[in-house]
Amino acid sequence: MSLLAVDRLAICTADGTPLVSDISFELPSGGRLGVIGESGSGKSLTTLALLGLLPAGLRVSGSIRFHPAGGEPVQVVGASESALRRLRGRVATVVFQEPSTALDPLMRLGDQIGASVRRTRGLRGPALRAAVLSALADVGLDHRIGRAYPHEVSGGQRQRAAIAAAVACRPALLVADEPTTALDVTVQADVLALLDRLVADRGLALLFISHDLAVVSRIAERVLVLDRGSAIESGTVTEILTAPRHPVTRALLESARHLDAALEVRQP
Amino acid sequence: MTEPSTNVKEHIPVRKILTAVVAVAFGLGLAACAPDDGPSTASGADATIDVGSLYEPQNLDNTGGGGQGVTEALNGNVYEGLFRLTDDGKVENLLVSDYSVSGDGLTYTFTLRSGVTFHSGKPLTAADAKYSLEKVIAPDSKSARKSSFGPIGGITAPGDSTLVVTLKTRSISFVYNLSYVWIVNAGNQSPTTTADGTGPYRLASWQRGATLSLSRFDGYWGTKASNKDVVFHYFTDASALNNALLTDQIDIITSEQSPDALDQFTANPAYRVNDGASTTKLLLAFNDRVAPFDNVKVRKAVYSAIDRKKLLESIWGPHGKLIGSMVPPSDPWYEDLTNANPYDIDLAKRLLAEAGHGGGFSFTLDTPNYDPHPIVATFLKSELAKVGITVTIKVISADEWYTKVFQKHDFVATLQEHVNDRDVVWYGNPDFYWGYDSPQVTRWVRQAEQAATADEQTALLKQANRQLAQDAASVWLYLYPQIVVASTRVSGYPVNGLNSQFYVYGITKREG
Amino acid sequence: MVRYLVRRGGLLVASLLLASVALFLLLRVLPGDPANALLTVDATPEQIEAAQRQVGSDRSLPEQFVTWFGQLARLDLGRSFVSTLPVGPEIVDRLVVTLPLTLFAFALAIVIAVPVGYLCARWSRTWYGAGLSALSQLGIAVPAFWVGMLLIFVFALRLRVFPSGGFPRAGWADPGAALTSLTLPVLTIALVMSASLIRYVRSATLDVLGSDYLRTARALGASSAEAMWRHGLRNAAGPVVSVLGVELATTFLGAVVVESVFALPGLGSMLVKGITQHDYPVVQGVLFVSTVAVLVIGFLADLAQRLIDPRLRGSSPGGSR
Amino acid sequence: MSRHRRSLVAGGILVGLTCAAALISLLWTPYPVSDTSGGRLAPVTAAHLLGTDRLGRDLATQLMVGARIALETGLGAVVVGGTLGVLVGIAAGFAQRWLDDGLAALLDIVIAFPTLLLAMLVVAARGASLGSAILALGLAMSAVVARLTRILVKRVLAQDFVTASLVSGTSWPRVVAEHVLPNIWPTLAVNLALQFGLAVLAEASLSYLGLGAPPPNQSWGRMLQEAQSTVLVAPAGLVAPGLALVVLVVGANLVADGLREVADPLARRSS
Repeated sequence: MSLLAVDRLAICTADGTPLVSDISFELPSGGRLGVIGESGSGKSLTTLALLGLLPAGLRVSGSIRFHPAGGEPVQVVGASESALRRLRGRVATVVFQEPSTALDPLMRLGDQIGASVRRTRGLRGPALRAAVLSALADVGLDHRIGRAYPHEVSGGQRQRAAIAAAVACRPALLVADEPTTALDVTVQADVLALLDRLVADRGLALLFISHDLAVVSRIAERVLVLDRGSAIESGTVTEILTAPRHPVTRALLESARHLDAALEVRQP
Repeated sequence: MTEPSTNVKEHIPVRKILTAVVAVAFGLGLAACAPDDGPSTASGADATIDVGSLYEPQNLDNTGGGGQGVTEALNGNVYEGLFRLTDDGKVENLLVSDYSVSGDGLTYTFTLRSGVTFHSGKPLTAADAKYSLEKVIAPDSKSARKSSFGPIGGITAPGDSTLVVTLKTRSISFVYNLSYVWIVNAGNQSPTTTADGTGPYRLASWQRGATLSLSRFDGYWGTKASNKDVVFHYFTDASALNNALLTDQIDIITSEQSPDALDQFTANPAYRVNDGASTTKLLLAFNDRVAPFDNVKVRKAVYSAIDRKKLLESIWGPHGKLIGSMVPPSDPWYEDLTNANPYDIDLAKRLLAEAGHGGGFSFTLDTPNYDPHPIVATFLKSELAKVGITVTIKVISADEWYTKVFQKHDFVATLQEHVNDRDVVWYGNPDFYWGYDSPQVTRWVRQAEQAATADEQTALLKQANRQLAQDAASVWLYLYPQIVVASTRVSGYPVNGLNSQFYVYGITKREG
Repeated sequence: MVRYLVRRGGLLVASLLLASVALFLLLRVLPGDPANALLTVDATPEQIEAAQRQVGSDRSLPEQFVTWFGQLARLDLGRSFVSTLPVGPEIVDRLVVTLPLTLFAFALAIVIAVPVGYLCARWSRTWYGAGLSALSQLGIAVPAFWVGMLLIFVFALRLRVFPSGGFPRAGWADPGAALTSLTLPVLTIALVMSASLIRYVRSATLDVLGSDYLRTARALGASSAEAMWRHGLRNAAGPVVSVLGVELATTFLGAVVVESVFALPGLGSMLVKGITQHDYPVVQGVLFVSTVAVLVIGFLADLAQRLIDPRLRGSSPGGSR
Repeated sequence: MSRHRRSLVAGGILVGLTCAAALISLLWTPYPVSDTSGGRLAPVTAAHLLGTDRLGRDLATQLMVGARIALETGLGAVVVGGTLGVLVGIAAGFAQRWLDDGLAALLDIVIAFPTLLLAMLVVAARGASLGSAILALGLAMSAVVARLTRILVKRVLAQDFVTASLVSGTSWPRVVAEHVLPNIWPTLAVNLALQFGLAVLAEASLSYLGLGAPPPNQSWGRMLQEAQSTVLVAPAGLVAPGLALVVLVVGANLVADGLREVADPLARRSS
């Protein structure tokens, strides 16, 4: 039984303009799926739909089913807010693209991590403090960073803190929505490595969203290619890299190669 | 699984807001239930009378710039003079028991009433009277009456109860003028903020901008006041004042200045509108020195071109009175001169033609920016247009008026109100702002003041008055009404309010 | 923080000095002779001279300024030309009315504006939300004195629930009566003021509702109410607090017209009277006290913002605005 | 029809109503302005749609004439305040260091004082007249406009292409004409439309206090002040001028909203 099964997912605006149509995929426990597409391909909307976080006014149809180990299956489409709340954090969490806005600018990083741990794991007092410290340590941050505000630390540290907050909830699935796009190239690799390690260590499933095929190919096992709201191709990383069938996929592959080439020039 | 803690947190903001809303609502509700600060329910001798007025004292010293308000609140109530001007205009002894005048009319000997004490407990002596009179004529005195005491030559207090005043020239109005002089405690160091008089009330408190309260003085030498407390409530806006009476916050308005509001009181049986005698005249004052108003015919033409009756009715409805000269009916030398310059457009046109202005002319009217002048100017503009005269209305502030018109005489015509009684004598002063210069009138006015008898004075001033009307020295548009509006619960209040005084000691209040 | 306080305090004092000089000069530049306010139509030439001596219009400007500033340094605001009474105590007397009026109105405006503004934002996509917004925006287009007149007409003249104006003789010694007399004025100011506040609250709430951190919190399992309470409120408070400072200052002086409608013996009516009578010490005194209030309020609003927002604590005062 | 279009059209209609009344009043009014034939405080009838005032003048006529005063004040103040404010704002925008800091602090202090207060001082200095009111409101407005302009100018100047053209020696008047003004006018227009409404309200308050345009100019604020004392006898006088004010100001605000969304669709959310 898959942890997450998405079937014929479609999203449209209130007046019926389709934004995403007919997307289906499955993700087993511990599996790693990369979702790739240009901006406007619908990948971010899909991410938000998974956790029922779409803005009001958008209509969703199809099926999104979570089946966590040892729990009841949950149908996200049409679910009540309280059912979704039980799902978010405990079953699946998200790391967003822009760490400078995704974190509350007025709250210390440790407190933000603490808030989600407290909420999802019910910890209090010294246990909570210990959990926050270990979460920081897990992402390679000094414990003093917990006392800092987001604007006081670097972009990479912010993203690590965001990852810490997400992973400290002990979910079964981590959704990473372009987690490295906003970062410096040098930091990107570190954060990617961190994600890779965390997911492996804890046996998390990973849904990795990106426009960058090169990045996706490093961390994912399977790839789903989106274009203008529809899934156009899917397969293992090797399949996609070696035998892309769709012209859009080929274009993505081209641009990734260019980038790689450029990177290699810069990092001898 | 739901965590109860999460739910509790969700409700905190709502609960906080609710608490705040309830607290505010409760506060307002409490306020709504609280008793009004309006007229107290006590009646008879324990009553508090709430008086509404537009004239707050500037300070409490009538020789130190206290203004009209301090006369209204304190004159006769807290302070008393040697003489009293009654509400019907008679002069009677107050703090003097008797007085005598020498044969040449130059020495006045006053005997003070015995057993009179100030509110502070100090007995009244002639030294206080001397001090009080000197205060009025002192160099820094701001008393409006200062100039009328010009003839005083010397003041002495030969005994505790005897005051002697010698004059340089005869002054027939001397005793009358003394009714405006407050006898104050010579020992009071701060007369601008405290009051120590001999009247039926002592000053209880003065909250600037809001109220001035009087309390009955139990050690009063004469008949005790018929009520316990009187509170003057001050307003800067006539509508707010009227609303206060309509909502029972006050019992009585000393002087109604909003003609439009009268309808809502006359129509309501709970209020009485009292028409009293007034001394306030509205003038279209020409600058008689300069063309075209140095020409009598032009002045008379303008006078005849204005329908004063319609003007008065538009502004005051059935109230107020037309006058034909500077003298109001309450002055002893009053004569009805309203027909000296009748409303007659043809006459006006004829006079203009004779004066060489057959084709009309135009002039600028300096109009003070406060009521009723702007609206009167608007009216005059449309009236004079009918005889070919174009009026340019120039609105000026009171400040400009004093500098430009009053001091520099830099104007052609202006509007102004003159509030005092017996002020026709200003036409005897050629240097006054309107520049009326008739040697004859000047002589009559001087002779009148030095007359031996009141009859002689009256005859002379009547003569002067007729001459003024004939010369149309100014256009006397109308006499303001003096309107006291009161709740029918109260009675015994003065209705004439001569010279802004307002005796409150006779006011009583019914229950209910 | 200490350095900030010292710098900001210095700025405050400098502004005050500047404002006091400006005030003095501004008033002296006005044409007209304050002595005229002391005259009646019966004034003699001798009295006119005496009046000019009393108000000091016969002395040179620097002389007048030195006198005034010397007094000011001793916290003495001088004496009114017209009444000859000291200005300071009268201002204190009148603050007793104006201060509660301002603060109550301010508090009520917040109590109205925060929930309404929040709901306007929350319901921004619905017809009733749009209706609520439109209705509240009507408040911006309504003159305060008209609202006051209508309230008087309905609640004082017709229903007779509240007095039409004035302030009780006993003042705050009779809190019931004092509160009653302030109810309609407070309501008038609060209604008008809340209209503009609602705009700010709505816009701040919309910003917060659309923010990424709120979405993050929800993605990590927070209910929308919890996310709003824990993150939204604080973040929305920052911009609103800075506006509140300006609004409070505006209300403090903007009460002029409302005080006039309700015949309240406040600072506003004192100022109007002072201006019409050219009573410079009164105008100077009131404006000086108001300037102090405005600057102090601005300082407090700044301070509050810094306490709310750690990002501001590093920067210098007056910078990055 | 999109939302901003609706705001613009609705606002245009409301402001247009007032303009129409003002324009028509130049050619025709129900009665001559100073015609006092109506009788004192006549009730609302077909002959006098809003009744008459105490001098017997037709209130509907005065309302139309009042529209003229309101528009004159509002537009006059916007012209004065806009010109002065933009000039000062551009100067401050180009100024550096202490001059900029000083100007910014000064503007903040001026803005902290309510428009009405500044206006009262100007009126005290110049005497009550329509000109004084326009000048006073314009001056008060100019500080607000100047602050906004300063911020907008700084924002434009910070952009690379502007820096580039400054570095390459373009004179600053040309930079203002070519880059600054075209970039800032949409936001300024929105603000001026809002300021127009505020000026109309402030003029009404001034007139109410007796510090506005003197008679025979019949401003709405003055009509309200006069109606206050006859409210129990003739309530129409209290309602009509107030509603007229609301119509004009709501109209101006709607126009501003519409302009904002036309000029800057991205700002739609944070209106």
